[in-house]
Amino acid sequence: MPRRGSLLAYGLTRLILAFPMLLILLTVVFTVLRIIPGDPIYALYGGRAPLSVIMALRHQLGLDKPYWQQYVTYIVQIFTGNFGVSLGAHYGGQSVIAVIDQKLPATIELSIGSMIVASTIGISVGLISGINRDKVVDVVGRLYGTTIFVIPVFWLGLMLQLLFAVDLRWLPVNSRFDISSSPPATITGLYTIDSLLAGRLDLFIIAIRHLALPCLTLGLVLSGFFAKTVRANLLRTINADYVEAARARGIKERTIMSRYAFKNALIPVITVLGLEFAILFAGAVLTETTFNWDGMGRLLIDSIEVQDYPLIQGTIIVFSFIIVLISILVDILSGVIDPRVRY
Amino acid sequence: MHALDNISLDVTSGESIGIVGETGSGKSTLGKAILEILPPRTEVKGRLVFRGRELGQLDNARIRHIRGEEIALIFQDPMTRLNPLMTIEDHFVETIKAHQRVSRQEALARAEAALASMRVPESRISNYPHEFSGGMRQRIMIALALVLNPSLLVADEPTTSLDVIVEAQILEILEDLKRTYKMSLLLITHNLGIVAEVCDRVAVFYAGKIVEVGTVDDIFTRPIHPYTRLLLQSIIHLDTKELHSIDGAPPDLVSPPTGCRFHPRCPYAQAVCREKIPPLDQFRQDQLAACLFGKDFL
Amino acid sequence: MLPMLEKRRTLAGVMSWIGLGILVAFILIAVLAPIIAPYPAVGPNSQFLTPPNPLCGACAPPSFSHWMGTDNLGQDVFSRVLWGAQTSLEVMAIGVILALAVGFPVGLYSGYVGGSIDKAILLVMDSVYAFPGLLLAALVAAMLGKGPFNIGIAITVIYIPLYYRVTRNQTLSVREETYVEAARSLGAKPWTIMWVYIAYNVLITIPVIFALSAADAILTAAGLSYLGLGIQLPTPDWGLDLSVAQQFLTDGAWWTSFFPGLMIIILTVGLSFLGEGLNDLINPLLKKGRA
Amino acid sequence: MGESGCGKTTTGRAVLRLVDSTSGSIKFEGMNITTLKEERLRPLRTRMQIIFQDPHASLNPAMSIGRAIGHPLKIHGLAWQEEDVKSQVLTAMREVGLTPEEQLYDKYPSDLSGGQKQRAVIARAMILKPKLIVADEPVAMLDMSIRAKVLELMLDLKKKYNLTYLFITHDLATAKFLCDRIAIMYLGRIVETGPAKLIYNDPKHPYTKALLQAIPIPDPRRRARKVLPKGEVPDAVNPPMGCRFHPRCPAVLPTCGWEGRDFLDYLEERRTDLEKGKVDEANLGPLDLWKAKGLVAERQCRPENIAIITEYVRSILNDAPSPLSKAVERVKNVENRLVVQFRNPDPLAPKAVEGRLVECLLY
Repeated sequence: MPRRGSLLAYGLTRLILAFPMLLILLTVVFTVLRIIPGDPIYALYGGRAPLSVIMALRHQLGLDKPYWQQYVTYIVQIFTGNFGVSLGAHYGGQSVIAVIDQKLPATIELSIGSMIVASTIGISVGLISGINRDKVVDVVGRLYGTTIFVIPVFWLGLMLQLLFAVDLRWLPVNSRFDISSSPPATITGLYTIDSLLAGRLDLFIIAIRHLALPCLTLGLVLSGFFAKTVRANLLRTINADYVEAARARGIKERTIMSRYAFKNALIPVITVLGLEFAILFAGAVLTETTFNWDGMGRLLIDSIEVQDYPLIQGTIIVFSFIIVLISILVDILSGVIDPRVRY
Repeated sequence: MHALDNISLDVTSGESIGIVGETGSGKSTLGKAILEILPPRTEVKGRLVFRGRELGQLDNARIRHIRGEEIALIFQDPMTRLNPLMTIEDHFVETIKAHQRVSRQEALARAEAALASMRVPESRISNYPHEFSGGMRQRIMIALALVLNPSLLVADEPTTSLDVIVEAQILEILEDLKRTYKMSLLLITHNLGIVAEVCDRVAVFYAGKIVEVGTVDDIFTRPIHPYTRLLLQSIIHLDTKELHSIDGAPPDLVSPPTGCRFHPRCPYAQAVCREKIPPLDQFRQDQLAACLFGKDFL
Repeated sequence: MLPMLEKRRTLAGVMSWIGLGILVAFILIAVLAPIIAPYPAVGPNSQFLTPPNPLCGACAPPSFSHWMGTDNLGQDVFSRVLWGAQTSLEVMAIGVILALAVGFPVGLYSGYVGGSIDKAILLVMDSVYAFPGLLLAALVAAMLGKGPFNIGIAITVIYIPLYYRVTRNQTLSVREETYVEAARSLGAKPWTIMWVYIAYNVLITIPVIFALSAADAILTAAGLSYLGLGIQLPTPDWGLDLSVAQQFLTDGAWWTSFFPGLMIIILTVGLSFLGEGLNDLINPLLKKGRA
Repeated sequence: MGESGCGKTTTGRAVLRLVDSTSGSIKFEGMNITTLKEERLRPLRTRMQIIFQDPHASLNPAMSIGRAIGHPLKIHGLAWQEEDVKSQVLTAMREVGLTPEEQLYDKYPSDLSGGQKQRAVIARAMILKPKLIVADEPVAMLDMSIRAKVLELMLDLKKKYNLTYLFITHDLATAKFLCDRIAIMYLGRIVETGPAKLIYNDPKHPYTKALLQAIPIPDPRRRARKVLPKGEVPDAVNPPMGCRFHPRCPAVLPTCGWEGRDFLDYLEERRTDLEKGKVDEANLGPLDLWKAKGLVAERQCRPENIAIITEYVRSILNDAPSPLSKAVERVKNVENRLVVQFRNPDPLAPKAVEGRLVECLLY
């Protein structure tokens, strides 16, 4: 007879299972950066710098050693928190970790804001669509979900910029903060939180106004995925056998909808949340470019442009860590909500 | 599609009546029609009179109160009928509170009593549905149906997904309920053996219509309608000496045959059976059949 | 597959037809671009120019001779947009077809043999799948260099895990079907079972994924170009043209960004209509088939 | 024959080596095939075939009926010419009554009715002229009215080709009608086996008795109160000790294999009685304090109340059904643990009883 599994044991298992995933991601990064085209220094500087410089750089980075040695050093360095020193034009000489530390809060702020927009709009559209199955509202909702999801995020960003910033002048065009005012003192690095911590409502409003367009852009695109998932799940739960059984027991229709249909429909949404974050980060890179947002995505693209190889590697690795962290959180969250998940 | 057509059935208090029919005969639609929980856009015509009140004329709030409180329904597959995210306790408390103003303690006490009467350990009330076996879940479903003391229990293939011994256990529970609580039972099944063991009267369904109604003794020993006869013959039971089957396949209900719906498969069919819809006539005391030639089969 | 679309005029059917129509139209545009484009894709067509716009070089708003206007170099936007279809479809086709060619057999094998081989492949694929595709493609593209073929390869990397997952999951469920066990009981060899009994029944779910991933591939390719990591000038490409046009947007030159974006949207919306429609049509068929 | 989860389907598949067995041996035509390599087994597959429960699922939806029936010939290289294959297929289709065969040849499984599909599956099995057919619930998915016809077909084929059937079913009535010998399975063991007539007329094993009694009889004049085993079939991964039926058996003895878990089940069962449950709860606290391992059930107690609890456990054991209470060797205290120790069960082996083999300590 099945008994209740322990949530703690489940959480620990997920944590242990996440380790190979991280290792694989790190290996993929290693493979792409060092094995595919020979090595990064050749790929990035080949023909553009004297051979002696290249050789010296190669030696400095340990690229003249056999792959397995490089791999071991690489893994050891990552887990000891040593991400190396930037070689590029912008941040040359700075520690990679320090650079990332500056940029990460911007991306986190953008991501959280976008997730809030996406889940609010997406879940609402999905629920409304699902309840009114095959009615006009539903068709509109479905078309919205399908269409918004495939609109290029940078194009949507440009159009929103054009409308709200250039034409209507309601919101700032780009960047994280007004040039005329100085951002709040760094505590978390998130301008909204920091300004609230500093008790400066005016700065908070500036930060929110700057966040609005990028978050709306990214959130809108992402909401399509939410809308589709929620609708599909709601259609399933609304017709579920246990809903019919609850109705036969004379449970109020409102209770049935909220406790049986909605709640159960939102469970699978949690499991696709990990995937949503992958899409979100890809979108963030584009959105940061469109809105000149000084975050991790911009950092990665800039590093690729100036061929700053330690910084490229560091950025990608931090993204890997975040992805793995999110996948653990998502698993644990669904374990907390859904008793069947704890095996 | 006409799942059911011209159904007329009386259930008296404390009686158990069996509804038998093959897959697709519309028998399950009946159970849901009684509780008015058919899918939206389903049209129900006719009168459902429950203890002198016509259900069709009641407003939604009244109907909701009748569901569960006066008429309870248990289903075929107990595995999918409980909300996987709610504990058994939540199911009970919610059901009781949907009908009566009682404290949570009072509701819990009733739930525990109902569970205990179904031999489910009350210590497991805070478990989730997936932590129970199939037979246990069906007991929980029955306990959940009984906790409000309904006067009519509609059981829609309650044992179909269960093994034969557990099936027998559940059937005994149903019989006990009928005896101790004087509850009426409407048992929907495709298994004639179950009807013979549990029910007082039987209605035989074919293609969305009742073809014969009578006491179990009459139906099983001296059936009138050819379909009932052939159906009884085609059962393979322990005393079966030779095999019988009914030619052809059950009709689809989108375009059922004209006249008597059984005529294409009936070995006794005459030309008139194709045109004339046979009424449900009384042939013996308490035995009605919808066959134009019913008299010949007496 | 298509005859069944005719039977019911459901939303799914209509969506599929619209999507298919759009896809065919874009393929025609790409193939016929040399004939139908009024101007060459590269090089200024400045003879029609009104006085040069001081803010955005040789750009001009839409007019009778330039339906979608001209860009900062005086190139005809309409022509570039038509030629751009070639680039997009080429990159998309390379990416998606290669991904299918790798992901499908690997998924089929992995799902069929199961065990630790399957678990290992799955873990690798899932890890890659969880990673933001665009970032991975950007990285690969930066390493491989920039040309339509290399961009196609970079995109393939993202979609191999997708095809692998879909194929593997479907293989897992088909493998449990009784007819596969029946084939084994008949004495069929694993190869026969995999390709005669399983492959086709897995393949019917692929068109949906094919259409949806094609839409996504177009977006990713455009994104790469937009970031300056994809196709390089002067090759006509929607994403690239958009990124160039972006700097003139605040000066009011909306047409140079609007039309390339519109093309991307029409094509991706078409593809995703096709995918969604097929999904709604194929899923019930699969379910009905099992019942 | 047995209930779901008793392992009857696995047995059928193991006989054909579709699943591997962990112990024991399988012999086919005198040859031990238990560990035979798949390549060596393949030629033998022409002589042993299987018919599955779900005819729809046993046919590849992407293969026409004709191709599906003829495919075994190609797999085994028995016929290569298309016309040759087709003529053999058409013959096989006529044989199983799948007519008009020319028209049905190019149809797909989804175009056929359930009965027709099962005939196609039978034809596919018969085309190799097998000696043994494992039939796994071949009519369970078919409508009542069609079952009889498929069973008749199977009987005809048996007579005509002198086939051997291993007929797997949960339906005692069908088994009785069709089979010469039957084996009753419970939770992975055969509990009784012998000639069908003998077993149906006079079942020996308590489980067989319970099964026969449980089937509903379509005759209202033969209603009777039944003595049913309690509970449900337990988890096969971790089956009960000794006779696997002992926790449910109405005729159980103290030596049948009682173990620690049974004591926990007994405690849990007492909680279904409102009064006893309340008293137990007050004296013993929650059930999950107890752990069962092999012959032992035990729990930690505080030193000050271990004596009272031990006394209470003894008293409820006296209240228990006698086989259970007699099976307890002793209730003792080890340090701060209260231990309920069961006796070792008697060894269990199939015994010849009145013309059949029964695995039960009653005999």
